[in-house]
Amino acid sequence: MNFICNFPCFSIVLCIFGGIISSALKGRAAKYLNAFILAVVAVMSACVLGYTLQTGESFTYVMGRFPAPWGNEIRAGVLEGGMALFFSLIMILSLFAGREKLNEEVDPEKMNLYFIMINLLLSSLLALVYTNDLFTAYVFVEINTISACGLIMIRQTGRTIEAATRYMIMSLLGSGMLLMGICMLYDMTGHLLMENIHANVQILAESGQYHIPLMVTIGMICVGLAIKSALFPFHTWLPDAYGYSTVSSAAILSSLVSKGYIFLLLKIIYRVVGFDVIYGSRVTDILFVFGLAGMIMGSLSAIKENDIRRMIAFSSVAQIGYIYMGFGLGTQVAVVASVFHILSHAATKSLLFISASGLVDASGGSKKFIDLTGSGYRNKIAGVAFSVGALSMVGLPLFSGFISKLLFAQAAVRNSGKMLPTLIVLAISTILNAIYFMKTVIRIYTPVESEYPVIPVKRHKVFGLAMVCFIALNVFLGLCSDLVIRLIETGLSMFA
Amino acid sequence: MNPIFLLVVILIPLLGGVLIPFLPFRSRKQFEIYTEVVVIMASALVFLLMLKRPSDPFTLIYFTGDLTISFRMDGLSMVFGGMIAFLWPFATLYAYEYMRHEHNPVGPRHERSFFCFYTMTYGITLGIALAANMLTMYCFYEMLTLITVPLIMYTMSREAILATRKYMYYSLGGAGFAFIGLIFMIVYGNINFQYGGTLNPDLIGNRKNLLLLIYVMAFFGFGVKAAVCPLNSWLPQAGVAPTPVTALLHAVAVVKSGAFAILRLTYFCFGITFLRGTWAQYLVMTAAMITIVYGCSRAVKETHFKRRLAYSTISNLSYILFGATIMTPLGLTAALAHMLFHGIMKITSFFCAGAVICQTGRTYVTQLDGLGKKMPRVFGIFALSSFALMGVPGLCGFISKWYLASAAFESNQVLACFGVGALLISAILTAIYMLTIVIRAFFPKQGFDESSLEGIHDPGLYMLIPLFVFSAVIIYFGIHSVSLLDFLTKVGNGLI
Amino acid sequence: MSVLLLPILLPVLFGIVLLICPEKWFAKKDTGRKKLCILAATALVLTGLLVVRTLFLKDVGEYYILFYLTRKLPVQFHLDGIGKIFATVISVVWLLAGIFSFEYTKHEHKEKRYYGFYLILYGVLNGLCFAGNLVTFYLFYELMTLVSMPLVLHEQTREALIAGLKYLFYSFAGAYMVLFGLFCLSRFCLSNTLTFGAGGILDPTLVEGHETLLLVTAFLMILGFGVKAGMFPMHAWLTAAHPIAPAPASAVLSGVIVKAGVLGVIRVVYYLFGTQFLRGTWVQYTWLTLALLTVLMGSMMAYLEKGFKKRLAYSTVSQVSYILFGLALMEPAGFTGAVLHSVFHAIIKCALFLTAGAVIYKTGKKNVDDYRGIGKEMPITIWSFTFISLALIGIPPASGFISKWYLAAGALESGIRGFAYAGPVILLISALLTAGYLLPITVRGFLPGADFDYTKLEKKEPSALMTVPLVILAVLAVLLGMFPNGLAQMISRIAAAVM
Amino acid sequence: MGANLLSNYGEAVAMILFGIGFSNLLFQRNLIKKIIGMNIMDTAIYLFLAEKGYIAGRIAPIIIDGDQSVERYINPIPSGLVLTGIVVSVSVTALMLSLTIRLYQRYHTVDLDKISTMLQKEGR
Repeated sequence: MNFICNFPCFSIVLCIFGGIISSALKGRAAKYLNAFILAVVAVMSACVLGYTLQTGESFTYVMGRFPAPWGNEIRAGVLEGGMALFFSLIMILSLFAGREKLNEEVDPEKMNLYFIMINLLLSSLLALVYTNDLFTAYVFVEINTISACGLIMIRQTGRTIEAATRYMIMSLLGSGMLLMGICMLYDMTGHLLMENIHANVQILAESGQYHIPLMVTIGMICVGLAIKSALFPFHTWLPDAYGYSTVSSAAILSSLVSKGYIFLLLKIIYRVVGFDVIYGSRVTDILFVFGLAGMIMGSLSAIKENDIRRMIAFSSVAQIGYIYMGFGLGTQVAVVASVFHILSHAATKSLLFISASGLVDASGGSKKFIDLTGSGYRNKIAGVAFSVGALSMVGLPLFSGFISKLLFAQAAVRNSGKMLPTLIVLAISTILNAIYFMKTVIRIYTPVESEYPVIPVKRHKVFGLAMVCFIALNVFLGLCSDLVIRLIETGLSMFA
Repeated sequence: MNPIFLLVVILIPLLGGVLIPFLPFRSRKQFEIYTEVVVIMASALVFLLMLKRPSDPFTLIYFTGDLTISFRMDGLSMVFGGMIAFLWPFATLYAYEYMRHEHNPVGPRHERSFFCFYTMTYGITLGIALAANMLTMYCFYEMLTLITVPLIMYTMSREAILATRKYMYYSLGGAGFAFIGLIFMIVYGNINFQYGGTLNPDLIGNRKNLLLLIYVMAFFGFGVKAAVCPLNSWLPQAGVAPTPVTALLHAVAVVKSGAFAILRLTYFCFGITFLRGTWAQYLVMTAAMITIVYGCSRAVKETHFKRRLAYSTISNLSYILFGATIMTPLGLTAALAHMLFHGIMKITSFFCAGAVICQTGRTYVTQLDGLGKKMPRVFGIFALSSFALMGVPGLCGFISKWYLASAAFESNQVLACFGVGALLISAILTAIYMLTIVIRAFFPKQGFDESSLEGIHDPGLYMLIPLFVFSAVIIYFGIHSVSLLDFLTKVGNGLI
Repeated sequence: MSVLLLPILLPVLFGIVLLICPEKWFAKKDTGRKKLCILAATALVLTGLLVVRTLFLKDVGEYYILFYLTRKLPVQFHLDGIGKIFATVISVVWLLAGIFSFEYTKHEHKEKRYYGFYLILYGVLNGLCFAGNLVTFYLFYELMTLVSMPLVLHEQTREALIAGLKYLFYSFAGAYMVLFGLFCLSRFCLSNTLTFGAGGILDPTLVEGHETLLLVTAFLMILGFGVKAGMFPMHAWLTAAHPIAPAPASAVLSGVIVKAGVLGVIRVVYYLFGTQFLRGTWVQYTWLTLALLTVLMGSMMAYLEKGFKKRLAYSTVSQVSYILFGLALMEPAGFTGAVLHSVFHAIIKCALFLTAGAVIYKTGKKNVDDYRGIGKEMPITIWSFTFISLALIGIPPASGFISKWYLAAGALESGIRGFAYAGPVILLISALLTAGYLLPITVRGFLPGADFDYTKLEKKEPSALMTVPLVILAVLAVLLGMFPNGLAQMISRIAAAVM
Repeated sequence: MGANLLSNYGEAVAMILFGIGFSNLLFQRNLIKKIIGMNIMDTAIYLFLAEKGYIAGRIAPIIIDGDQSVERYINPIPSGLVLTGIVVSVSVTALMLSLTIRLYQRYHTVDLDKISTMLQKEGR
């Protein structure tokens, strides 16, 4: 038993304790503690990734001394390690970039609360990534929800509280369905550990008994997670939640939280119900249709939007539509595409949110387009970053967005049944993306005759550094996609 | 030569352009010299490469799987690249004098950035010319769209920005559909250009009609840049750009790269054996014919000088497409010939228009009375170019028309014969809209007072030198095109 | 080579020199004009001599290739009977009209431009006559249109400009119809250089199966050249463009430029398609119908028209369609008649327009009804006019008679049902109409009537520069009618060769 | 079918309750009612679990006088799940209530739609 095998558990526990400790700390201390924890977690995840790559197979870690099928397990493979590393990196960068902004928006004595939330969020994300036990997953889903709610309402304005409430309600609906689904699975299989459930589900599927309950269960779980990750018809809470919370929160929420649920869904598809069973049922077609709808509707409402942050939020509705569309296509290739899109969207969306906030600050804090005119000149780095993010979203070559578009399209072509709708919708949504993102880019680079009262952008260094890192990440995903994709494939192969 | 030079020749203008805003130029002179040197270096290298062609491609990046960014120089690239390389230095020279007169909203650095993008566009266009596979071409195609955006909205006037948006939406949307074609090539064949097409027959099976549909999609997708009906309304609107842009980009580089892409698509990806005689061919050919007539008739109605030329560009581009859609080797030859010759003729006439604008500030045809006496050289050359456009024998326009027509008759298709009819109708319309200008300029109405034209005279050498050179070329190729056409015939038969 | 190139290049050169040399050289009141006229005159005379020289060369078999447009398309020249005839006529007319205009353009503006284009046009027309293949012909045809345009709109009044544009666009429409044929034929000919060959150069094996396409092409080409020849339905430009130009210009336009169309038709029908391909097809019948229609319509319109020059223009429309009719018959006699008539008509119509020019120049009267007693004022002019009109009407022994005789004979020989008889009848009618619209001028000119007071008549005879060309032309018109044999035989030899 | 229902009336009731709670949470405009709905939903799930875990004629899984034979006790895992679930739901309820209180303090209503309209008027 290699020592590294303890890392997943360590990282989770570390985060939780970090949260507990920072409740006793002052804001700054909590901040540094959090930074430290994040760094450690990143290193640990990197180690896990390296280890699994090296051994070439995943490992399970038994909590306590109870072996399966009773005990509670943690399981780590290439994909888990990679995800954990990626999540922690994004989180570091977002916090780093949003730091100064945070000091403005959150009053100092509440600062440590913020970091409690961050720590808990990270822990729950890690747990969602690593856990091998459905009920644990449920528990951490709830923790995730709660901490996310905290992140949203940390600014204490009416908007944010209202947004938080809506968010809570929607996600409670989701988690209720999820819990029900889990219980029914337990009912049918008598297990909570993924492998065992998987085995039993296979037996059930072959014997054909409990067919309807099985379908209902799958449906409940899928829909539940879809609600929590803001798939199109259930996205109503999203724009407010992302649009009005502090910038780091928005970045983290949009790029990580929903992704955690999606990753859980992925695990359920592969490791609990089983790929063939789930695609044998037509449940995924629902996801497919909703995904397509989301791609269009999200973009349309983004076009109508007049507030840059809300616009970006709506665009992430569309992007989540992409991911579910990939799941719905129901081929290995498509799932790979989806996973890649999880990464690229996470990188791009946080970049967009943060650069947008930079532009907003350069325009006297107004988020309306009309005031953003020419802000690209006033805050150069933010302007460049935003343009990069926008281009990546539009799917321009050499950026990450292009690769995921490519993969999606290839997957679509290989699936003859759903090919044409997918391709058409891809093309259309490309145009729509182009419309609203390019409109914004042109807007921010349009010089204004009346010299704008420019606010001195003080947080330039930190901000710029973070931006550069994000851009680098984006371009890396765009250029070295081959490596990433091979990682994903190996990870998925470890799943099955 | 070493294949690496294929990359170098693209990088020279790109990097040279990027540096322009950062280099400390003491005087305008230095800056002009620098730019000119960069451009000429690139052109010289292109011609060198054409003389000593590197046989094997150069691969820059590996995307996923077998998708690469790689460059190769084959016959088609030689034609397109050669044309670009010949025109660009002169256009730059012209731009120096023109941009002095152009209204400059932001400041001296703005003009620098104009030349920065102008030079970078050169590199991008070369990239399109030298692309060895469809993915590479697609990437540079997208980049071309973006890099030209700042050029179009140089004046930053409201209409300029509107035009830019339109241009961007159209192009990116078109690229979205071209993208579908790309995907299909990836799946149903391979993307490396190869004369005669790369579709894999045993993959096609019963999907023939589907693939034809995709071809049509991709045709119109690329056709957006080639301004094929009904996707061409962006081109006249983009005429608000400074004339060097309208002349070089919207008469040669950008629009021709659209046509070039269609040639690649038709002859090097899907392959004429697959397409000939199918409904797809008839569809696209009809579209081309409609555009030919449509563009001319709009040009006759238009009274804005540059916009009229833009409409004529629309119809002439469809001459090229018509040649392409005949789908015989001779057709390709004819298309290439017209690509070259129209490039020269149209840039000449645009430069004349630009000279008029920057000497007199007159933009409408109705304002040109009697200018022929004041600017004899400019209008003499303009008359020459319009005769060439009409296809008077002894000037180069006739040659390409001749080849187009003979290709049409060779192909034994009734539709093609009607196409010849379309060519002639557009020729008479061309006569109408060009000669009315010439007559106005040289034969003003009786009792027209010369005094209103006091102080108007021919522009300086920067503008005249390109004009003289181009008109010399027009005449030369009009009376001695044999060797060139032999080369083009070789290219058309895929021998080079 | 030089034999053919010189008559083309020399005047073009002179013309260009005239155009580009600055105004002030000729600015001085009268010496400037003198210089100009002398320059032009020398050019005209020299070229005339060069052309006449070609007359004494025997038809050269081989073709002079100047350069290749494409590998298949040479620009080439050659010398044959038709070319000689037309070239000679053109030179004569051009010289005389030129001399006339030295006087006429005194009160015109921009003389330099006028003479420049006048000379260039001359060169281009020579090129047209010596063109060795269709491409070359087309090249010069387009050039002719472009170069003659400034002459049409020389006045630069509003209607002049409009007429010029009309002329331009009609001609280009025609030219592009021809171009279609050019494109199409290059595929079906023996040597696809489109070199003119007596009796047609279609390759029967290639033609096999594409007859319809080729017939359509032939029709288009005839129609296309017919535009220049003012054939119905594309004649509208002619009556607008010819009267508006300065008289000498309209003289050459109406006398010669229209003949370029005729020459084109001859080349197409007799040297490319060949008569045996076209004879008896719908193309021939449609063509005949159109020609006859035009003959009738033209002369009627002329009869109704009051403006002098405009009336002459209409008469041109009808007269040129005589020629087209003769060509459409595709009979040796018809051919002979046609070519003869085009020679005569060139001279006659030129003379008529010059008369008109003279009259307008002196009296300023444009309307026929004002010409009472004009014969008393300018006897020489009107006398020559009278003779010429007789020639045009076709009163023996004047020239018109000969050609019409041949035409009628050709029509009867051809034996095409309907046209064989309809043709001559219509010719006769239109001859009567011709008399109807020309002779009254003379009659009223000399016999103004009883109530006319002769007191306010004064001598308005124009100077020798004007009268001499007129007289020469008149004499020619009559003499050629008396001794037509040499010419007739020459033409019938050609006719035998091409059929 | 009917027999099934009778034999599993516990599950049936749980499902019905779940539906009630779910629809309440979804459709009620009053926040308090929403919270109640949520609790009903959770309770339904606990009922379901308990029903699954209970085996007739056995006692709670607390070892009495050292008898460790499996046959004597009911399945302990569902009970554990129920406990965990209760904890979670309690915390969530607390959070929701606190949010409700805050909103009420600001806007003096617990109707979410009214609050949204007020926010629109505020325009922030």
